[in-house]
Amino acid sequence: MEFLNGLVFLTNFVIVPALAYGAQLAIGALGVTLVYAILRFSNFAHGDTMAFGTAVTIKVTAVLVAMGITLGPLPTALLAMPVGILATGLLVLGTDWLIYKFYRQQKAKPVILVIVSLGVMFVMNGLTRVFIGVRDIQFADGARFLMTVRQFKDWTGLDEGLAIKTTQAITLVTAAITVAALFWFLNKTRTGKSMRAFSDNEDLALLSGIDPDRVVRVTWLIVAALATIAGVLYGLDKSFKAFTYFQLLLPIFAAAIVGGIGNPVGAIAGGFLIAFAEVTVTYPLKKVLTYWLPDGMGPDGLVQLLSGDYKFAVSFMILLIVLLFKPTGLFKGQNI
Amino acid sequence: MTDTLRTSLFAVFVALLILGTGFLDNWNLALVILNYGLISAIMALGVNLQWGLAGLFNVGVMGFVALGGLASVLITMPPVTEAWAAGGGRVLLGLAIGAAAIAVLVTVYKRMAKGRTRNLVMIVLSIASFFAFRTVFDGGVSAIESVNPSLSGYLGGLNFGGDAGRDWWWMPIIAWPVGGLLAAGAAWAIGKVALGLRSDYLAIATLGIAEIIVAVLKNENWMSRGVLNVTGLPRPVPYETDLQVDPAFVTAANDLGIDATTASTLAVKLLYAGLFSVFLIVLLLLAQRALHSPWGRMMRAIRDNEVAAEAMGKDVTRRHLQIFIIGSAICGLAGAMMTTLDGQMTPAAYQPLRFTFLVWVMVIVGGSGNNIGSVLGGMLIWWLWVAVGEYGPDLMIWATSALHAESALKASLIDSAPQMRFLVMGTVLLLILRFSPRGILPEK
Amino acid sequence: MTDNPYRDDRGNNDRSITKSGGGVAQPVTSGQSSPAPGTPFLIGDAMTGGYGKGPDILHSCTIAVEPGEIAVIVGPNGAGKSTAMKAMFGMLDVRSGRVMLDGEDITALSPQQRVVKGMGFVPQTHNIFTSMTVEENLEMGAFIRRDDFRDTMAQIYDLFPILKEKRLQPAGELSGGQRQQVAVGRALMTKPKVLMLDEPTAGVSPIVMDELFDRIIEVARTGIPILMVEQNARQALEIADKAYVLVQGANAHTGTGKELLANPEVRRSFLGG
Amino acid sequence: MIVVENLVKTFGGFRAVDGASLSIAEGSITGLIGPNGAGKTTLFNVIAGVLQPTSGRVTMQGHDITGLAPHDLFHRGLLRTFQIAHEFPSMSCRENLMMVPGGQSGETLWNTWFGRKRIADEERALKAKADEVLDFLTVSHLADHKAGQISGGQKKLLELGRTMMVDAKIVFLDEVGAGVNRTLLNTIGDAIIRLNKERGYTFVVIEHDMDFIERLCDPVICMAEGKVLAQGTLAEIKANEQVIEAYLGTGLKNKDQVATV
Amino acid sequence: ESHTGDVKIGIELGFTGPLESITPAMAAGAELAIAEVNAAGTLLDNATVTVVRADSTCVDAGAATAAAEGLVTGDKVNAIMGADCSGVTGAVLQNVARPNGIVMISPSATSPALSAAEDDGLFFRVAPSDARQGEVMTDVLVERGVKSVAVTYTNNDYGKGLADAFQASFEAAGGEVTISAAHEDGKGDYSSEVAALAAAGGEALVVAGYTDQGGKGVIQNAVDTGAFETFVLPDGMVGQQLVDDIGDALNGSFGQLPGTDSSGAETFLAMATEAGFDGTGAYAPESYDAAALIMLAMEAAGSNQSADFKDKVMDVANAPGTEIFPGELAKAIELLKAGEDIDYVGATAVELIGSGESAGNFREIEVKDGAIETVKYR
Ligand SMILES: Nc1ncnc2c1ncn2[C@@H]1O[C@H](COP(=O)(O)OP(=O)(O)OP(=O)(O)O)[C@@H](O)[C@H]1O
Ligand SMILES: Nc1ncnc2c1ncn2[C@@H]1O[C@H](COP(=O)(O)OP(=O)(O)OP(=O)(O)O)[C@@H](O)[C@H]1O
Ligand SMILES: [Mg+2]
Ligand SMILES: [Mg+2]
Repeated sequence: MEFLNGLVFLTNFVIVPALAYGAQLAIGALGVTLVYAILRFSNFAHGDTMAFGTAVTIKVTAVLVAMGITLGPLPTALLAMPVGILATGLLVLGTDWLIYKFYRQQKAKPVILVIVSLGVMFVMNGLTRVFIGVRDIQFADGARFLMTVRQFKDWTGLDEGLAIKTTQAITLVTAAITVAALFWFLNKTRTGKSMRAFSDNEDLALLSGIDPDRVVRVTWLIVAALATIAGVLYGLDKSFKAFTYFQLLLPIFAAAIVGGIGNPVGAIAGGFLIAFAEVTVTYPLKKVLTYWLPDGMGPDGLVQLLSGDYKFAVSFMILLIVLLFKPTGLFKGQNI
Repeated sequence: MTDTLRTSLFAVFVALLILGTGFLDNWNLALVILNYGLISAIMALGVNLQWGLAGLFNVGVMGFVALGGLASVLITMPPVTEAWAAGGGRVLLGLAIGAAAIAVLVTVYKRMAKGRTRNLVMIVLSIASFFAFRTVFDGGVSAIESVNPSLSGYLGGLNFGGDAGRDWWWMPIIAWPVGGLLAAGAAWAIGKVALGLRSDYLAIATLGIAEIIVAVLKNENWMSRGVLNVTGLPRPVPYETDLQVDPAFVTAANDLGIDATTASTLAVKLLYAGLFSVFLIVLLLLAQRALHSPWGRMMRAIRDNEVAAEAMGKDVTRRHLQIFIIGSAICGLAGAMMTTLDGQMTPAAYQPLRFTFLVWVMVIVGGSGNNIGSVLGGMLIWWLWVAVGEYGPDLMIWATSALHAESALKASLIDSAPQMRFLVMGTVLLLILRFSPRGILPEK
Repeated sequence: MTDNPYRDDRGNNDRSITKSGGGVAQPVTSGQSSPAPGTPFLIGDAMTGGYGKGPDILHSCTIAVEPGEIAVIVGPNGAGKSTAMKAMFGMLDVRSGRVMLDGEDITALSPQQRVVKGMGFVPQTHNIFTSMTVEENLEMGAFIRRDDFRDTMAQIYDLFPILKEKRLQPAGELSGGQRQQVAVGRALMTKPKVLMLDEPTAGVSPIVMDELFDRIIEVARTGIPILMVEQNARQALEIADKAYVLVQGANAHTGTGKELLANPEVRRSFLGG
Repeated sequence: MIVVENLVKTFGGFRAVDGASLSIAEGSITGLIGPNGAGKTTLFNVIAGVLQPTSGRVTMQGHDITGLAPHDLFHRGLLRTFQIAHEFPSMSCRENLMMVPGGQSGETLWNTWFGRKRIADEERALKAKADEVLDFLTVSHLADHKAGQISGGQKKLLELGRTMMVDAKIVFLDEVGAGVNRTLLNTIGDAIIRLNKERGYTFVVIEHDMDFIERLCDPVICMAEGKVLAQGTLAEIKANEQVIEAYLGTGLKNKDQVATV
Repeated sequence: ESHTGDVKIGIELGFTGPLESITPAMAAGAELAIAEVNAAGTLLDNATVTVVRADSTCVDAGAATAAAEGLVTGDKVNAIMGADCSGVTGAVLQNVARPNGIVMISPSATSPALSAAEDDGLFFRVAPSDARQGEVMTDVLVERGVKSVAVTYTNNDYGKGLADAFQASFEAAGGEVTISAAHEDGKGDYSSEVAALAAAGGEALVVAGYTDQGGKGVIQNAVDTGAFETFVLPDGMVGQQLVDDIGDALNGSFGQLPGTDSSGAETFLAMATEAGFDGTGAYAPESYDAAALIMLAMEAAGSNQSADFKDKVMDVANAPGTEIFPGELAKAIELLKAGEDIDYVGATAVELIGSGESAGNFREIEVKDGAIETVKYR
């Protein structure tokens, strides 16, 4: 009983949130990794691409809700998401046509592209804010919980409760589907393989009859979809704010890198690693230990590995430690 | 267009921007821009040495700048004697224990044979020393932090000049190179560990280290008051308010036909500008000489192809470390200057966007690999950064003047004018890179 | 240090360090082809051009090959042999002159359109996908093919048995000669109507070189024209039906392989005595 | 000069060099041949410190040099070229050569600031030397070209040129000939012989061109599958059944078809 | 130089950066006061007040200084309403306002260090001091019988200052603070913070943050996971938007914010609603008051020059005199013109003490049925 209580407590506060957060980071990191793997630069505009996709989805959701169309217990935003993906797809394709294409033709160094993406980030950032404002927006509707703390307690009779939010469940399911689809696409389809070839050696891809424009187009569309999905899931689970999405860039990059940038498996592993690191390293074990240890032996202090002040720094420390022992990330980076 | 012509044109253009701000708007603003511009230029120079010359992708500029800021506090603030008495010794002892522990750990790691015993010993030792360190250190820290927490609660600095350190007005100028040294020390430690990483990994590692440095500055209150900020840092130049009541100055100003207030603000800024320029010019000179020498050639070779450079007898690791330290030291120097100019240390101000990415933009737009280019790029981009915030809203009002006065669109557009800083900044950046993808002054 | 001496770009595989800016080949962007009857099967006719905005490398250089023929280009280093090949493949703008394939003017076609038209090319350098496995490299060679290419692949494995052994290894980890075999294999996978090889035998061992030449002869005799740059000129000229000597971007000598082999001046200046 | 004992280098499970033992006599020009993938380049890389050996030992003039860093070996007089050219693409060809000599006083920051006179003198000498090498390689017109923008063969020449910039004790040449025009290759061969005779350089040459090997090398070592298969004069090697089967082959089978036109 | 003529007020807030989501309402609050005075048209010699906005970015001292320089030496404003974050406020004060002798009134900078800063009598603020609020919050908790709390604060000088002050006072009163953990604003995910807070436990969670920043994120997460049921909300956290966003779960939570037993706050709310912005937004009422104080002090001094009216700010803010509430600025101007004293109360019960900071009368609130209700005044 005591043991179960401790376990439930841990699950409720550590495992479930970290899983959901990890999945959101992972999908974000997949987008970054894909751009890196195929177009060869670290895309700083990714956070703002996510913000844009989410913003469009929010607007469409509002329209749908106003028209009385909802998804019942599921958030209406899921219904609006395809529109968001489409709009984001158009945006990134437009951006590519207007901006990135030129540098590709010039065979510019990637660092130039990185800085260009910084410029794109500024612009998208501004656009999104002008478009939807800087405020905090909550757009999750439908049933909030799959299971609330109270329900769980009544159901099991335990002292501790376990809550599972609808959005958390949706996040995990969507993430699984997205990742599986992406993998199948990259490794099994002709287009997917041609994308990898393009990323490896552009000139030679040309000589093999691969149409570079098509590869780039497809890449951007997938990236737009990943960005929107990640953004919407994140926004549903928490809330939407332009600034937050920009800030998300750091953990997303950390996830992509720690897993091995350019490697989709790595992006996923990295997402979960960063999420779990954030939650666990500063987690005080006091209460769990009180449950698990024999009576009277529970600790007085918080039993925290590191004080919460350093939470943010800690996830980077994990990153550094991983890089020290695996200098190219958990899964050897760079190629798909 | 020859290189020299291009360089001169660019220099003249940047000068015109600043002078134009002075003539068309006001000189105080122009000089503020100039001063921060000079500091940005120094940072850009540091980054250019690392990236443009050696191909080191350091995205941790912010951390070194912050360390420079810390040095400014530690050197220029007067010491807090009560705090020293309360826990200074204990904190120092704690730090000594920490340092000793690391030394012991490193020795053990080097001496013992690989294997499970070593791992075990390492783990036990680290846990033990961690606890020893925390026990001693934490006690000292809480003693210090409880000394008048809302106003001090930290150890203060080393400025024994009277009047809150103002009598030793020259301390800040000493603090700047010390900021460089502090950053250099950190760079040495970081470089030892991280320079083996591939470029993107080095990038994220340095980014992370910078975040860690800032986190430390935010949370170690005993050192620099953390998020509570240290204000009122002494300056190397006179105070405007003092000048305004100095009869000699007032007469001099009146003779020039400027009112004393304006004259004082301008004078102070000019003095700063002079000081910063001296540092910038000396650094630029040294950097130029280094670049156009066998040393610069060796660095470029290493950047071009590490394996081949190594086979040609160049010690790539050592050289990387060397330039990493030098570049970081320059960033630290600039950081110390900036803190002095701000007059306060605000750890929350250290945001990667401002202190890392903006500096990178400066380098790339100016022309990576070209010292003069990155210096001028620093001034240009800083001018833009300010100008867009300054003139953006006016532009927006002007742009929307055609719209109906009451229209909601107009109102919302004007409201979002500050966001235009990002939009315009981005657009300008994209335009510059579009028409000169290798920067305004490309590496020759 | 990276563990892989071949990957000299700091393992970064990005263009940041090693690929310098400027002077890059600008591929032709897609245009239309037009009929050009009465010309050889493949001909680069009076081509003049260079890299980016740089000076002309080729000066009115003409290279042609007919079905069933092996044409070999030889010449000193830097003569423009590779440049001529790239020009014929649309990897670089031809400023004047034209390229014709099977009675069509293809000067304006992009490289991938030329691939579709049946041209196969093995460049001199950067001629494999280093991060992809050997097998995937071959698959990419067959990218434009919609039919079943498994037997072609089997043929290539027959020709280069080592590749079969290393099938699942990233091509970047192969030895220099093995990489060269992958590169040739990739081009053969296209089932091209015309095959262009830039120094296919550089770095391959004598036994493989013989195999390769044998195979090239075989392929040519099935009617596929082969255009080849070779520094191993003596052997190449022996099997060549037609040979060009390029010097400084211009045709210096043209003739059958035997003729050039017999020409003392050519021997002394370009074939090493 | 160099003794390699039982050297093993594995990649994952694959033994690229599999217990090779050989010794290279001082003052010789040793040829190293063997089928593609025999492990020749890997052997070079291990000796030159680019790769760490899995096991085994390398000594140079009696000193253990196993696992030393390449830059260390350079200063001990061991130079090498790369099979796949490793030029410095953004530097001019002349600079590619001028950067080679070690211990230039201008490589110290202090001197770049305050020892300008000395540097200038050194540079002048270096430049003359570099131009001489470029001239020898018949590429003096490329002196100011960026090395990234020269032809494949020219890059190989530059690769060779670098070894001529300093006084080496032993030079490892990894297929300098591949992609180099044969007339020029002959000149290069002459130069190697001259350096060997006049300055006493020891050479180890990987090459697939038997004519070149024949002209230069004695002895010749043949590797296969990571091991030393045979060693001796070229004539002996050429007669070795195993070598013929694994490496030399018996010539074109389709010879008959060549004459068709 | 003329001592009359038109009036320019600079509003310098972080329109971009971490506080960008609350600054629009703050600016709107200040502009509401200015519009009110302009509508009356009686300030000084029938002067019109114009507004110049500038971006403090909240964090970048360099940009904030440059922006202030633009306001003061470029636009020649007569006073600055701002800045928002303590860090940039200090920089602007020292680098621009003091050298040029310009009055600054900050609506939200709470750092105690600013009290000690040399300001030549130019700097004021209407936000309460952290120390005072810590005591009030302790009183509230003690009265409600809460013995142990967990504390989370936004990691800046406001949050840290308040959390420290509170902890000291609460522990002195015999309460237990199980954990005092910082959270960073501008992140979306606060599960790790809540995990730590929950593990430490406590009867209630004190959240020293901002309504739509990390503070909200923490509460949302704590509600979802059932970590805490009662939340203690200091001034930065009291806002209707928060109550609406979190929903029923916030019922029963309580807190305090500056205010007296006056109708000021409600009046301001109504005015804000009419003007079309959220009057409960953090520091929006303070911004109204800051701007009003600037103008009233000018009227009292009969001059728009900082050097003249800086000494009048305390006079108009404090008793004796007729109490002035939001919406009564025109009346206040009349009274001042008539030579009478006023005591500006405004939306947040302004009472300036010491070197010009809010004395800190507090209003205790509780969330009931989705509305913020006043419990009593302290
Ligand atoms: N990094 C690596 N990872 C895995 N296998 C490798 C790696 N490098 C080389 N190999 C393998 O080791 C073997 C020896 O390669 P090496 O380059 O030494 O051959 P070589 O004798 O130089 O051949 P060539 O004449 O073709 O240059 C090859 O089979 C190659 O596939
Ligand atoms: N990317 C490039 N940019 C600019 N110039 C180039 C580039 N590549 C080659 N060149 C120049 O073009 C000329 C011809 O080069 P090309 O590669 O065609 O020679 P090649 O005949 O193939 O020589 P090799 O036998 O050495 O391969 C050379 O002088 C070289 O300097
Ligand atoms: Mg060539
Ligand atoms: Mg080899």
